[in-house]
Amino acid sequence: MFYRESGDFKKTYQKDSQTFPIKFDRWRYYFVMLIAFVVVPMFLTDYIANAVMIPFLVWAIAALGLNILVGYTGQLSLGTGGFMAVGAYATYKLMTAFPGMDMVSVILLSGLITAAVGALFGLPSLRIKGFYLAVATLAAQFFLVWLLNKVPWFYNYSASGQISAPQREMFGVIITGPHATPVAGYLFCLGFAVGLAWIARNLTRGRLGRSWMAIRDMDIAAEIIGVNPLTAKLSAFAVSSFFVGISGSLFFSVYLGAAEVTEAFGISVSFSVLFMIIIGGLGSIFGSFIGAAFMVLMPVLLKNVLVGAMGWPTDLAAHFEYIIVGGLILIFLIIEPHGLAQMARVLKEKLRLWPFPH
Amino acid sequence: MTTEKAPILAINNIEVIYDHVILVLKGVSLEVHEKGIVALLGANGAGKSTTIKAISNLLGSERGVVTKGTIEFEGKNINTSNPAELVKMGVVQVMEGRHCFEHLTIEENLLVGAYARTDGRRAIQDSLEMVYNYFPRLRERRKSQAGYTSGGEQQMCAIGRALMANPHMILLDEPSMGLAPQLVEEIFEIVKKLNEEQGVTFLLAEQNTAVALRYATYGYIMENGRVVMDGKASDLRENEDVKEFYLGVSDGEKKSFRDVKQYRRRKRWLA
Amino acid sequence: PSLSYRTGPYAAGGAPYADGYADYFTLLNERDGGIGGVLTAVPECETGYNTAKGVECYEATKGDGALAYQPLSTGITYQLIPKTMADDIPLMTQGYGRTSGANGKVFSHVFNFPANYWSGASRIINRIMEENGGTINDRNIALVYHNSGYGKEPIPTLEALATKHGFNLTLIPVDHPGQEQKSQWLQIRRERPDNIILYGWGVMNQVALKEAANIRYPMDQMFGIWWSGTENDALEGMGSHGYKAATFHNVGSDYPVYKDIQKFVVDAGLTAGDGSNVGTVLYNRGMYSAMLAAAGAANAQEIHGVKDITSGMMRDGLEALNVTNEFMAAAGMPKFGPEFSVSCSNHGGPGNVGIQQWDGNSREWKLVGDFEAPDMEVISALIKADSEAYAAENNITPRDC
Amino acid sequence: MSEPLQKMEAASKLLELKHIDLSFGGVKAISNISFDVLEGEVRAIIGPNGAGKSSLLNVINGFYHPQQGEIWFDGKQRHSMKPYQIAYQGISRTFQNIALFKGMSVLDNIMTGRFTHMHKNMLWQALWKGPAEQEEIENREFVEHIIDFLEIQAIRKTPVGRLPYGLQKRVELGRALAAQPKMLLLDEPMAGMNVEEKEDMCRFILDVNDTFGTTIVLIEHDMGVVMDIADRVVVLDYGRKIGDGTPDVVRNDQTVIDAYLGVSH
Amino acid sequence: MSADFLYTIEVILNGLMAGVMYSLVALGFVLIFKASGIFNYAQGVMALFAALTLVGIQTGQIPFSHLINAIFGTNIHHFGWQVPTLLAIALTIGVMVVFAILVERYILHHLVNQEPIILFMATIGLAYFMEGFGDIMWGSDIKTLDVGLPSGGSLWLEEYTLGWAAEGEQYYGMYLDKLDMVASLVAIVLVVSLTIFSQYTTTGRALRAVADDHQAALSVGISLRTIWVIVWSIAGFVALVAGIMWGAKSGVQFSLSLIALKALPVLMLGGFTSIPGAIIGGLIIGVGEKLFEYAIGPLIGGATENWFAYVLALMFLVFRPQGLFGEKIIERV
Ligand SMILES: Nc1ncnc2c1ncn2[C@@H]1O[C@H](COP(=O)(O)OP(=O)(O)OP(=O)(O)O)[C@@H](O)[C@H]1O
Ligand SMILES: Nc1ncnc2c1ncn2[C@@H]1O[C@H](COP(=O)(O)OP(=O)(O)OP(=O)(O)O)[C@@H](O)[C@H]1O
Ligand SMILES: [Mg+2]
Ligand SMILES: [Mg+2]
Repeated sequence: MFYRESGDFKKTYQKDSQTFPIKFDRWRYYFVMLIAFVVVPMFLTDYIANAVMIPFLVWAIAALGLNILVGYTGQLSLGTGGFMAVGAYATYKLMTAFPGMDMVSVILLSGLITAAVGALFGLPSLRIKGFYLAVATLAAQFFLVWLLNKVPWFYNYSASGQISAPQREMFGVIITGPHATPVAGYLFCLGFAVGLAWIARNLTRGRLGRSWMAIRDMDIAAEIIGVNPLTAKLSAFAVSSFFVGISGSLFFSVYLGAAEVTEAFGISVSFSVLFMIIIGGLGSIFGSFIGAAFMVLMPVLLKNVLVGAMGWPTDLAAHFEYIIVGGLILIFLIIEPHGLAQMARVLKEKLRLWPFPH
Repeated sequence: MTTEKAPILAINNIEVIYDHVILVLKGVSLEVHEKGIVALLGANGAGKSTTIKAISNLLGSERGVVTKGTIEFEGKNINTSNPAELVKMGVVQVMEGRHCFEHLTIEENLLVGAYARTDGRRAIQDSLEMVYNYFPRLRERRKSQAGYTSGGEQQMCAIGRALMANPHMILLDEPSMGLAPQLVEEIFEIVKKLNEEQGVTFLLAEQNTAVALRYATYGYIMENGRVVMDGKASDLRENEDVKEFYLGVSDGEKKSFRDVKQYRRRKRWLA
Repeated sequence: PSLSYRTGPYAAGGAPYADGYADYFTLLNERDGGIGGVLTAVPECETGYNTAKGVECYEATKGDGALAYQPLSTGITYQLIPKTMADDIPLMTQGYGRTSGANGKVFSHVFNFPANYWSGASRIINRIMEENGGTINDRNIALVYHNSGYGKEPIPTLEALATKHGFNLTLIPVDHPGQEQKSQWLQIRRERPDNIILYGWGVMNQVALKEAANIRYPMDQMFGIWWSGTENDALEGMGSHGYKAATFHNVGSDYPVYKDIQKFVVDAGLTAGDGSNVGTVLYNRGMYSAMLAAAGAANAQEIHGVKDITSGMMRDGLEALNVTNEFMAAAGMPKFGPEFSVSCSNHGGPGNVGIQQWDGNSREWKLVGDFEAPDMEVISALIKADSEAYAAENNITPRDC
Repeated sequence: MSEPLQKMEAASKLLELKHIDLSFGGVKAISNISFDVLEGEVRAIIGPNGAGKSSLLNVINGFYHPQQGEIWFDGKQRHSMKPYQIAYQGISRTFQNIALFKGMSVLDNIMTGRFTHMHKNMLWQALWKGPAEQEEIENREFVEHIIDFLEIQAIRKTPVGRLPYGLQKRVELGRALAAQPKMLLLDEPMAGMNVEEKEDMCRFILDVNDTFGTTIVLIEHDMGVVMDIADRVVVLDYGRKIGDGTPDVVRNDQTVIDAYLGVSH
Repeated sequence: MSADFLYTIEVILNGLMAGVMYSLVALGFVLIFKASGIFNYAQGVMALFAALTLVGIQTGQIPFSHLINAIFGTNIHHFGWQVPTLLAIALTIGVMVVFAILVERYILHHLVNQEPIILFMATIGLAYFMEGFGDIMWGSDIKTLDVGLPSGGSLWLEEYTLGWAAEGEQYYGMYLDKLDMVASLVAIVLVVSLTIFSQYTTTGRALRAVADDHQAALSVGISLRTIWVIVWSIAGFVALVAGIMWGAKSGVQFSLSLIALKALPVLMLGGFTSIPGAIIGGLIIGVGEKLFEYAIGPLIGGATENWFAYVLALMFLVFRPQGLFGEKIIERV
């Protein structure tokens, strides 16, 4: 009874296709935005920003990107780590080669470079499908990491192949480097996350998004309807890599500040982003965010509870963390295989029917 | 049919919900007597397939649950028996929409049908021979992967596979779908033959009402998750409403499909 | 705080180190009532050798008055260098991390004394020279390294040394995790390098030593860096007999401090781990690092004349550190490591490195070469170049000192 | 002269197949089949199971490539083309085993049918506001007409996976119609429907044929339907053509009766 | 014969052997994929867990000792007895069967008829769980596994081939590792018996049916429960074999679970559903990556094996998208 859609008639198609057709949802959305942009910065500490909020936003962007590829287009990919690395190294090269370039351009350019690389590695998807494709994308993952590790030009010939983000500012506010305030980094990432989510939403509700989903649900039928699989798949790879590249770029420049390709962008990164979208919900933008929140917050929370509050030895706590996260993944999947977003949807439907059970 | 004899299958006021929220069956009861052929009729989405899946307990794999009511087979409650147990008890389902094992050849498909049988290789071989005799087309295509056979061939394969289990009772979900007209007749002839010669009981969901009522002994008509009418097949056949809405005959004569533009039938009862 | 890793692919190496580190501070607290009367707390934070977790750990702990960080991972070190500099907290990386951090002018908060990857490499080359009558001209030396930032560190040094001494260097990378090294060892078997230098970590070490034994490579011609010279690595026992490794601290548990640890920590049931690691190489290393940190803290108390020091004071204390044999003896660890002193411009000390050798019979490491200075001439130049490049990239004006 | 025949004479050939051969490994699915489809007619293909009817549709819309034979569409000969290119030429179809996009709503499925009519590029779409939205709304209006026409307003936003079989078939027809094709290929559109629903489907098909002049090629096993609504019928058996002509002709052809019909309908 | 030629032969032979080692891991994947369409990410962790359990039982370790110590402040770790190898192996197999039953009961059972990616995800969750669980149960230190397997190069072969090289060339004889040879034998036995099992038995046919369509399999009376318990038990056994072989090579420690990554290209090249494919894929990958590293590696800086294995598999896939022996992907409308 709380959740009403009756009495909420749409008179134009424009209104009908808006993102939050129900008034209550729309207000809630404005409310969340208000909190994110105004309230959170007021209470941001170094720890919350660097251990929780910034990683959450960065991972959410990566999850959005991967969700476009896996959730919307059905092309299983495990190359996320490699593509993030491309974004990060592109950023490093751009930052050091053009010290004057502003950060937004640097990051967008890094995204574009990654998009090109992504489209290139998307080519096999025209022939290879399903898990075979997933394993094939590992080729991209390993090759890119090897390449970035092997060619010293990418890390400006430093001894160990580490890259560090120099300090850069925008409008007089320091954004990268150790002297950046948590609020600046947070708002910078938040801006990207919101903007990209908006773009993702636009792309997925229009013609292109439908062609992706058609390919996902039944590629043959899609082709017979007129969807060119080549453009659909490659555009998905490119857009997805664009997002992932930006995420890698922020990951390196704003979040970590330094990175080394074999450590920071290994295969485990690919898996954890995949986790996020499956737990959050494949083919759901909202799901990308809650998936990322889950995977970032859960370990931090567990750690703080087990070690901080209960005083367990760190190793026991860490092992239990694995057990609990693994167990939760299983429990969520069993309760709702389509992710947290679907769970929220079912809940909504129940709410709509409330107080009647059906 | 004598009412004293306990029915072999009795469904008592069941309710089915999919995905926690979608209520599909709203209290369905029906009975099937030993050696009967019972037809389950109704429009699209009436809940025929759901009823059948509730019996064979395949609902779980579609995130559906029976929330109310009981299902009894030979006097035993089978609400929670798993499908494998049911097949052992002799209840086999032919699923709607073919569901062949795509990567297996036709022959392998049929042999898998005999998985739960324990009466030896010979008997299975005999059944295989029987199925091939019913469907000569399958014999021709026995070495092809089922995924590459035509729609009708797959349908035959699915029915043949169920026969391989040598069942007591067969739940047939739309057996005639996609089959050529003379094959439809043949299938029902097979049903009749098995029923008469081997005493197999049938519950079949069918859209081809005319044929179904010709062969069935009893019929249930479902609308919107409820049983709205039931009766002996012969009675149903004569019922005016059934005639008009399910047999396409009104005022004693068949309408041409070309004329439907000017004329639309509308159901008179409310579901 | 000590950032440790007791999980993940390198857990077996991380745990004993963290134990040693923690146990030493426990000892100080139990036996001496802390440092200068102030109880120490060493919060441990699990990183799983993962850089992102390292940042989380750093942010989680830095607010609680952290005096110094022991990140225990080269990757995390790189991450924390700028952050610690901004937060004015010293970063202690004993025998790992960024080698050019030794340049205190640029890296004001990094302390990588007493030895680093480059001095290790140089010391190994020196040792090979010693064993071969002072000349290694035209000798073939192969570097088998973990294909990551850590493993690549010694390459510039070795290349510089190769030009200087005229030996031939072959580079043989092994990818993480390194369970399968057939190609690498077949290549070694074919080319028969006169010496092998091993920069490995985790499972890579065990497999490398095993494969070396399999192809019957003369073990005493093989040298590891200290991260390849632990009990875990020489698991095979006799197979690795004679294998040598560089080290910057002594081995064994024949020191007074161990009696105290037994008494105050182990017997009191206060060990960080299950106590089974006491006396192993990595435990010793952790304990040694802890001792240096404690020394720094004590120094700071002295310099600033306060008991409750800040991280900035801690830095000053470390910068004035002077570790002599007497000092070590007083700490119950006579001759446990090289003598060295730290200055404003030099955070690495002279980089003296010893050599230990595996005895397959008794299954233990033995020190067979004293803590000796590496070829500082070569290394200093490299350090200078690398740190200046960093300074340029990050707009850091080197301090005057 | 009956009405269909008049239509035939006036119209030109929209599609012509000449001597098509198609085989898979050892299986000959189609052998030497020629036939034509006139502009604006309802052409039915019938035949026993496995005769090669679906395969023939697959040839027409380019999913199978015949080993031999020529295909002429709209006055031009076709040389190996991809299915999506053929869609742009104005052929759309429905499938025997429903091939809807399971994860999408009814509306989105039908909107996907408009794919060939939408052209705004990725950048505009990313921005949404402006041209992309404009285009979306125009096409949405068209789709709403189809939804009204097929009487599926109520399920507009339902995910198609949840719909009963019959409605799915209807949505699939909607998706094919949305492309405004010159020629519509229907593979057993009425399988699994009862009389009432079949009547509905017939009505839609005939309406489309009448109002838009869409040419229709139809595979169906219900002889009642075929004989009533088709202008001409072609009969296949084991990949061969055994009959071709008006329903009346086919109905009384002895070979056809033997091979397929069994009894005269 | 020239030494170069002999070296090439040696690289090829060693590549074959390395490939066999990969295949041992890949086999477990294939079994489970074949029987349920599940891509079992946890296979690597299962190998680790099996090896840990074997060592633990063999050396009489007390399970969960670390946990017990932490809670009760005790200091226990070993029972103080040694279990004979064969008995320990048998007990470990028992543990793996119990594991299979638990997996079926608490996970798979609830995920019947779900999309492959969901099942895949579930196995990742399982892998996480077992990673933590295995460590807590047996501790995360490195353990040596000693079941009496030989190791080291074969001296006999080395001497026998020593004289083969042309006069005046440096040649040290052919090198083959004895452990690898044992592994090859074991692999052959495994592959043959598993092929027979899956190809010629009723259960084998049922496995393939289950992989195609869970629902239809249920409807013909195949008990998914039984099938899955059987298959996961066998996969557990294969994991144990792989764990023993790799554990003997590198000690039993966390990294053992990462060998899964070496099995993936093998899997993809051989086809996810083919048992012989796993072995042939292994051989091709083994030889391919070793030869590439031998011939091209030095030119481009080495450590190419990780990615080259994948690229090699990718090249095969472009021509056969289902792998060399995989079941053809059926595309029809
Ligand atoms: N998996 C499912 N999830 C949600 N709803 C479902 C599911 N399966 C069926 N339904 C709904 O249940 C209702 C009954 O479906 P069912 O398949 O039983 O109908 P039917 O009588 O067999 O129809 P048809 O003649 O088309 O086969 C339909 O409205 C359908 O939308
Ligand atoms: N891709 C393919 N590979 C192998 N055989 C095929 C393939 N497609 C069709 N066939 C075979 O060609 C024959 C004709 O198939 P088709 O699907 O065209 O039959 P149909 O006339 O549509 O029959 P139905 O009425 O049963 O749908 C069948 O025997 C089928 O097995
Ligand atoms: Mg149905
Ligand atoms: Mg067909």
